[in-house]
Amino acid sequence: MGKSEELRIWSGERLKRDVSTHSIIPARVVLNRALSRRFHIIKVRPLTLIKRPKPVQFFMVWSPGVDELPLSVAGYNASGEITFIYEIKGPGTRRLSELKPDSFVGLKGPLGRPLEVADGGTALVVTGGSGVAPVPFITKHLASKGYQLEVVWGVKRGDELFNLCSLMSGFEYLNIATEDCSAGYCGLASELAKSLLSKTRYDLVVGVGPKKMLESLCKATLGVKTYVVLEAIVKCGLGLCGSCVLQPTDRLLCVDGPAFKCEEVIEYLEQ
Amino acid sequence: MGKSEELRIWSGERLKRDVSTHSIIPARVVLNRALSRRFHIIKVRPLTLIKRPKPVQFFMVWSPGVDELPLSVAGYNASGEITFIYEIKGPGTRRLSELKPDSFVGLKGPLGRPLEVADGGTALVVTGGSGVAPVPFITKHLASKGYQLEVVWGVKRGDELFNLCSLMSGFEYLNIATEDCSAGYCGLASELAKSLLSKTRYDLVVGVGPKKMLESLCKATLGVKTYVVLEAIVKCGLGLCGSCVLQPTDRLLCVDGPAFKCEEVIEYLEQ
Amino acid sequence: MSTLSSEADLSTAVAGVKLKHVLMNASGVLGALPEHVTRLANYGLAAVVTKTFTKRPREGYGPPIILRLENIGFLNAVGLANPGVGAVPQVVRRGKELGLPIMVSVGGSTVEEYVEVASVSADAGADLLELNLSCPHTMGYGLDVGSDPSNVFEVTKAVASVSKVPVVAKLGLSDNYIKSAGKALEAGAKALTLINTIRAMVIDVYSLRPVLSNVFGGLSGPPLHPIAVKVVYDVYREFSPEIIGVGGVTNWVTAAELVLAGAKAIQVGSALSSNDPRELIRSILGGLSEWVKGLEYVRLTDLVGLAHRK
Amino acid sequence: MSTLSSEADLSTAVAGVKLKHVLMNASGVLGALPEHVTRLANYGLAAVVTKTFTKRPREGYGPPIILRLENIGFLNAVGLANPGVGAVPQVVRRGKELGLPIMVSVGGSTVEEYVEVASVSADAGADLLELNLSCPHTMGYGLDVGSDPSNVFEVTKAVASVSKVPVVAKLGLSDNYIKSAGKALEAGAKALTLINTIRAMVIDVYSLRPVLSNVFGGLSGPPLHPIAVKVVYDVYREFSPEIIGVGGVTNWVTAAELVLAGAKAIQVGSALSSNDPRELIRSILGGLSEWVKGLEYVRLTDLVGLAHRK
Ligand SMILES: Cc1cc2nc3c(=O)[nH]c(=O)nc-3n(C[C@H](O)[C@H](O)[C@H](O)COP(=O)(O)OP(=O)(O)OC[C@H]3O[C@@H](n4cnc5c(N)ncnc54)[C@H](O)[C@@H]3O)c2cc1C
Ligand SMILES: Cc1cc2nc3c(=O)[nH]c(=O)nc-3n(C[C@H](O)[C@H](O)[C@H](O)COP(=O)(O)OP(=O)(O)OC[C@H]3O[C@@H](n4cnc5c(N)ncnc54)[C@H](O)[C@@H]3O)c2cc1C
Ligand SMILES: Cc1cc2nc3c(=O)[nH]c(=O)nc-3n(C[C@H](O)[C@H](O)[C@H](O)COP(=O)(O)O)c2cc1C
Ligand SMILES: Cc1cc2nc3c(=O)[nH]c(=O)nc-3n(C[C@H](O)[C@H](O)[C@H](O)COP(=O)(O)O)c2cc1C
Ligand code: FES
Ligand code: FES
Repeated sequence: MGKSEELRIWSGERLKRDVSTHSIIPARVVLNRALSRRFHIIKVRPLTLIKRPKPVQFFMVWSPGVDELPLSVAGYNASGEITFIYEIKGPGTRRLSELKPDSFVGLKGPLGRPLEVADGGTALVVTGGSGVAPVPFITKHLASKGYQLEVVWGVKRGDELFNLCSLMSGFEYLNIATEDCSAGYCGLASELAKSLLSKTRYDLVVGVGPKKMLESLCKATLGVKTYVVLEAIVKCGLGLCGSCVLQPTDRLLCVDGPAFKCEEVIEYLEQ
Repeated sequence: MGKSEELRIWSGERLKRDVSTHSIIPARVVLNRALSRRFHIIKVRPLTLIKRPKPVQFFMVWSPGVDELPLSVAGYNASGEITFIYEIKGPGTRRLSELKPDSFVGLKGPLGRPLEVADGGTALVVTGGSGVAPVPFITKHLASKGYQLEVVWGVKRGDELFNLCSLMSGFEYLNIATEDCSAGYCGLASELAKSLLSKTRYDLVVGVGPKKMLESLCKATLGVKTYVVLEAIVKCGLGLCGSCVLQPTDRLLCVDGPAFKCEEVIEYLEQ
Repeated sequence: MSTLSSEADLSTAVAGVKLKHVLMNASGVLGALPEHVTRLANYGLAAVVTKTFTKRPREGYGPPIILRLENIGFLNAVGLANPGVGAVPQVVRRGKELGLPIMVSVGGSTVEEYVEVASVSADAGADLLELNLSCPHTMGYGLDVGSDPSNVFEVTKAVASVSKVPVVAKLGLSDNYIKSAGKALEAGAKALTLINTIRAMVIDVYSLRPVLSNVFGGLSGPPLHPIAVKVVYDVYREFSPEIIGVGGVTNWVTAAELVLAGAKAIQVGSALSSNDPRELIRSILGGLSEWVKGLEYVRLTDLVGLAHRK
Repeated sequence: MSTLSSEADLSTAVAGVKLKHVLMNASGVLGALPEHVTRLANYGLAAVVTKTFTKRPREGYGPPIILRLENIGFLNAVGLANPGVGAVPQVVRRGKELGLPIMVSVGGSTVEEYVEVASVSADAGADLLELNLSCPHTMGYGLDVGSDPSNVFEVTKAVASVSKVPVVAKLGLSDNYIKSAGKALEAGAKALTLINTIRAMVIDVYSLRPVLSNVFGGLSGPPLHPIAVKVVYDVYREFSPEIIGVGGVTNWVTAAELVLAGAKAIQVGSALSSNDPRELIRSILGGLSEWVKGLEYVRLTDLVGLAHRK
C-alpha cells in the first residue's frame, strides 16, 4: 500500500492532510477531569496541523451530535495539544465532561483576534469566575513578551480554587480573592485589583471575567492600557450570523474580540 | 480609492490576482505578424502571473468566441511575455492571425510535461513543417543545460523559411533542407538528419514534425536517447476527455506528452 | 484630476431606488438588529438587506450552524433565526438614520405571514421588500414556495397588491426557475434576486454523524457562483428584468460576471466573513471601476447583460 | 503479517457484480475507446465505466469544452462526444481482456435509442448498464428525462425489460430526485448512480463572452460534493437502494462521506485530472482502509449508510 503508513491516523495518530471536508478538525481527547468543584480541564490532540493559537483566541468545540461551544485556549504545547478549562453550565459542557480519553471532538478555529500588546513593562491580569480559563495562556504570552506580571483571581467559594500556579509560568505573584473569605483576600477580585492598582503603576491590565467585574476594572484603570476579554453567544464564529454582537456597539465578539480595549466596549459593559 | 491603483490592469497593465474565475488567463496581444509565406508569430502578455512554461509545454490559446487551439511555446521572456509561432491551417489559426495588438486572447496552461533531459553532451534537433514552432524554446533550454547542439530544419519550399537563427540562441549550426531544393540541403529533413547521424555521435536527439519524419528519425536513432514531440487533437488538456490518445497506445498527449521517448510511441508512429 | 473623475460610475438603481454603487449584503449576513445595520453600513455597502424576518421570533438551530468547507464554500443552517417582525421598525430606522436604502427580507410559512411582515416593513419605511421564496432549509419556509411557480405567483401577488413599497422576489435554483421568475414578474415583482443557497450536507467521518445540528443546510460561496451566473443569464435572456445577482461573489471578477449575465446590482454574502470586509468591498468596487474604464465604458450599468450580445 | 491482512476489506458489489474495491471512474472521463479502458485499468480502478454512448457518433462541441475553475471545480460541455454505439463492442471487449467489470453508460434522445444502445452493449458482454438520465447540457438528452419521474420510469422500464444485464439509473440534482429515484427502482433499476453535474456557466470579463463554446456546461468536482452527499443521503433514507455515489470525490474523506450517506460504490471523475491518477486511487483506497480499521470495522460495506443511525 506504499503511502498508507502515513494514513494511520487512527491507530498511529500520524498527521495527515485531508482529514475533513469542512472546517471542523477532528481531535482526540487526551485527558478530561475535574480541577476543583467548579472547574474541569480537557486536553485534546488534533489529527492534523492546526494553525497555532494565540491568546486570547478560542475554538468552537464540537461534541458530535450534541452541541458546539466556544472555549478559550488555556494551553498549547509543542506536540500540538490544546488545553481548555471549563465549567459545567448546561447540557453542552456537561456532555463535554463525560467524554472519555480517546473519544473524538471537533475543533473549529483558532477563532478571534490574538491579544496584541507592546513589548515589556508591568502587567496585571484580573480574573473572576470562569474567566480563569484563558489566563494560563495569557500569562505565558505576557511573560514571553517580557512583562513582569501579577495575577488576581477571584472566586465565590474557596473550593472552586485549583492549583492555577501549576498551569502558569512566568508570573510574579498570584493573588487570590474569595467571596466566602475562605482563602486569600476577602472580597471581590475587582476590589483587590483596585487596591493593587492604587499602589502600583501598571503598563498593562488584562481583565477576564464577569461583565460587572470588567466594568469596574475599566473604570479603575482610566489612563492605563486595559484590555477586557468578553463572552457572548457565539454561533458561527465567522462574523456572519450576528449573534455575538456586543449591543449597543456594532462589535462582533467572534471576529473583533474576544479582547477589547475598554473604550471600545464601555457602552456594552455599562448596560 | 486607495488600492485601486494596483487594479489598473487595463490601462497600466499592472499584474493582479483574481483576474479570472476560471483557468483561462487573459493576455494581451503585443505583436502578431507573418514571418514567412507559411509562418506567423504572435507575442502575448498575460495579465497575471503564469506558471513559468518549460519546453515542450504548450498553451490552449483561446480566441474569444471562436476557438481554442493548442500552441507550443516558442519563447518566454523575463517580462512574462510568451511567443508562439503558428501556421494558418483553418478557421482557428486564421482568426488568430487577424488579432490586432492590444486585443485579448485567453491562455490555458502551461500544459503537458516539460522535456526532461540529463545535463550536457551533444544534441541534434530535427524539425519539419510546423514542428519548427517550439524549436527556439527547446534549443535555448538545451544550450542552458550545456548541450552543444545542431539543428536540422526542413521545409517544402524555400519561401517558408524565416530567420529562425534570430529567434534562437546557443545552437552550433542550423542546417536547412528544402524539398524544392531552393536552399540548403535538397530533400527531406529526415534524410539530412540521417546523414548527420551517420557522421556524428549525438547524446540526444529531439524531433518535432510530421509523423512520418519522426518515425524515420526513431528508426535512425536506435540506441541514441531520442525524444519526439507529437501533435494530436487536444480538447481538454487535462487528461479527461481522451481526444488526444495516441492509439493504439494508452498515452494521452496532453498529460503524458507532447514529448515521448521513441519506444513509448513507436506503435503510434508506425500506424 | 480629482479622484472622483478617475473612477467609473458604479451607481445603479433597483426598482426605482437609487444606489450609489451596486453592492449590498446578502440577506442573512447580519441584518437582524440595528447594530448589525450599523456594521454593514461601515463595510461601505450601498444598501443594507435585513435578515429574513418572520412573523414570530425564531431561535434558529443550535450550533454548529455554519461550516467553512474545503471546497471553499460555506454550508449553513441558521434556521432563519430572527427576532420576529416586531423588531423590523427599529432595524429599518437605523438604516434611515445612516442614510442608507434598506431592503427588508420577508419570510413566512403562509401567504398571510408574508403579507403581515411585508406590511409592517412597509409601514416602518423600508425602501424595498425582498420576498425570501427560497430559503432551502426551513420546512414550510422557502424552497417549497419558490420551486412552484404558482406559489411564487400567489405570494408575490398578495404582497405586491397591498404594498406601496417595491417588491423584489428572491428565488433559488429549481427545475422551474425560469417559470417562477416569470410568475413573480407577472405578479408584480419589480426585480428578482437570484439565487439563494443550494441544499447540501456534510458528514463527519469520525463520529459518523451529519455535522450541522439541522443535518443539512444551504451551500453558499464560490461553489455556487457559476450556477448563479447561469440562472441570472437564463432569466435575463427570457425576461430582461431587473436582477440582483448573488452567489459566490468574492472579488470584482465574480461580480462582473453576474453583471454581464444580467445583474444590475450584486449582493455579497459569505465573503463578508473575510478578515476585512470593508477592504473587500473597496477592492471589489475598485476592480469594477477599473474594469468599466478599461473597457472604455462610463457606467457599470452599461455592461449589464452584455454577455448576451451576439 | 502480510500486507493483505493489514488492510481492511474494501470489496463491494453493485447489482450482483462483485468489485474488488469501491472505486470506479465516472462516466465521461475517458472510456470512449479501447485505449481509454486500458488507461483506466492502469489507474487501479475496480471497474470501468464507459463514456455515454449514443446511437450515432457525436462529434461533441469544439474547445473550450472544459475549464478548471477558481472555485476548484470543473465546468464541462463536451457535448457527449462519442464514437456511437458501433464502437461499444470493442470497448467492452477491452474491459473483458483486462479482467475488469465494465459498465456501459447508455444515452439517447428517445426511448428507442436507449433501448438500442443498451441491447448492443448487453450483447457485447457489458456487466452493467448505466442509464445516463441526467446529462445536463445536451438538448433532448439528459436532464429533460431525469427531472421528470415518469420519463425516468419509462426509459428505465423499457431498458430493464429487454436487458439481461442489470440496469443502473444515473440521476442528477432536480426538484424531484427522490421521486425519480423511486420510479427508477420501481421500473427495475438494480442500483442508482447519484449525481451528475449541475448546469453552470462562466463568462469572460475581458471579451464579455461565455467561455464554453456551448455557452453553459456542467459543474463537477468539489463544489458538487456536499450536494451529492445530500442527494445520496435523502435517497438512501427513502429507499435504501444500492447507490453508486459520485460528485467531488478527491480523497478518502470525500469518498467516506458518500459511503456514510449510503453509497456502496464510488465514482471518481474530475479528480482523475490529477497529476498522478494512479497514486490518487491508491491513496483514496489506503485512506479508506485505515478509516475502516480505525473505526474497528472489517468491511467498508459495513459502513454504508451509517450516518442515518440515530
Ligand atoms: C469566546 C468565548 C470563550 C469561552 N471560553 C470559555 C472557557 O474557556 N471555559 C468555559 O467554561 N466557558 C467558556 N465560555 C463560555 C462557554 O462557551 C459557555 O459556558 C457554554 O457554551 C455553555 O454551554 P452549555 O450547553 O453547557 O450551557 P447552556 O447555558 O445550556 O448553553 C446552551 C447554548 O447556548 C450557548 N451559550 C450559552 N452560554 C454561552 C456563552 N457564555 N458563550 C457562548 N455561548 C453560550 C452554547 O453554545 C449552547 O449552545 C466561552 C465563551 C465565549 C464566547
Ligand atoms: C501540443 C500541440 C502543440 C501545437 N503547437 C503548434 C504550434 O506551435 N504552431 C502551430 O502552427 N501549430 C501547432 N499545433 C497544431 C495546431 O494546434 C493546429 O494546427 C490548429 O489547432 C489548427 O486549427 P485550425 O482551426 O486553424 O484548423 P482546423 O484544422 O480547421 O482545426 C479545427 C479544429 O480542430 C482542432 N485541431 C486541428 N488540428 C489540430 C492539431 N494538429 N492539433 C490539435 N488540434 C487540432 C483545433 O483545435 C480546431 O478546434 C499544435 C498542436 C498540438 C497538439
Ligand atoms: C449565514 C447565512 C445566512 C443566510 N440567511 C439567509 C436569509 O435569512 N434569507 C435569505 O434570503 N438568504 C439567506 N442566506 C442566503 C444568502 O442571502 C445568499 O443568497 C447566499 O448565501 C449566496 O450568496 P453568497 O455565496 O455570497 O453567500 C444566508 C446565507 C448565509 C451564508
Ligand atoms: C469531462 C466530463 C465528461 C463527462 N461526461 C459524462 C458522460 O458522458 N455521461 C455521464 O453520465 N456523465 C458525464 N460526466 C459527469 C460525471 O460522470 C460525474 O457525474 C460528474 O463529473 C461528477 O463527478 P466528479 O465531481 O467526480 O467529476 C462528465 C463529467 C466530466 C467532468
Ligand atoms: S458568532 Fe456569528 S457573528 Fe459572531
Ligand atoms: S485533450 Fe482531453 S485527454 Fe488530452
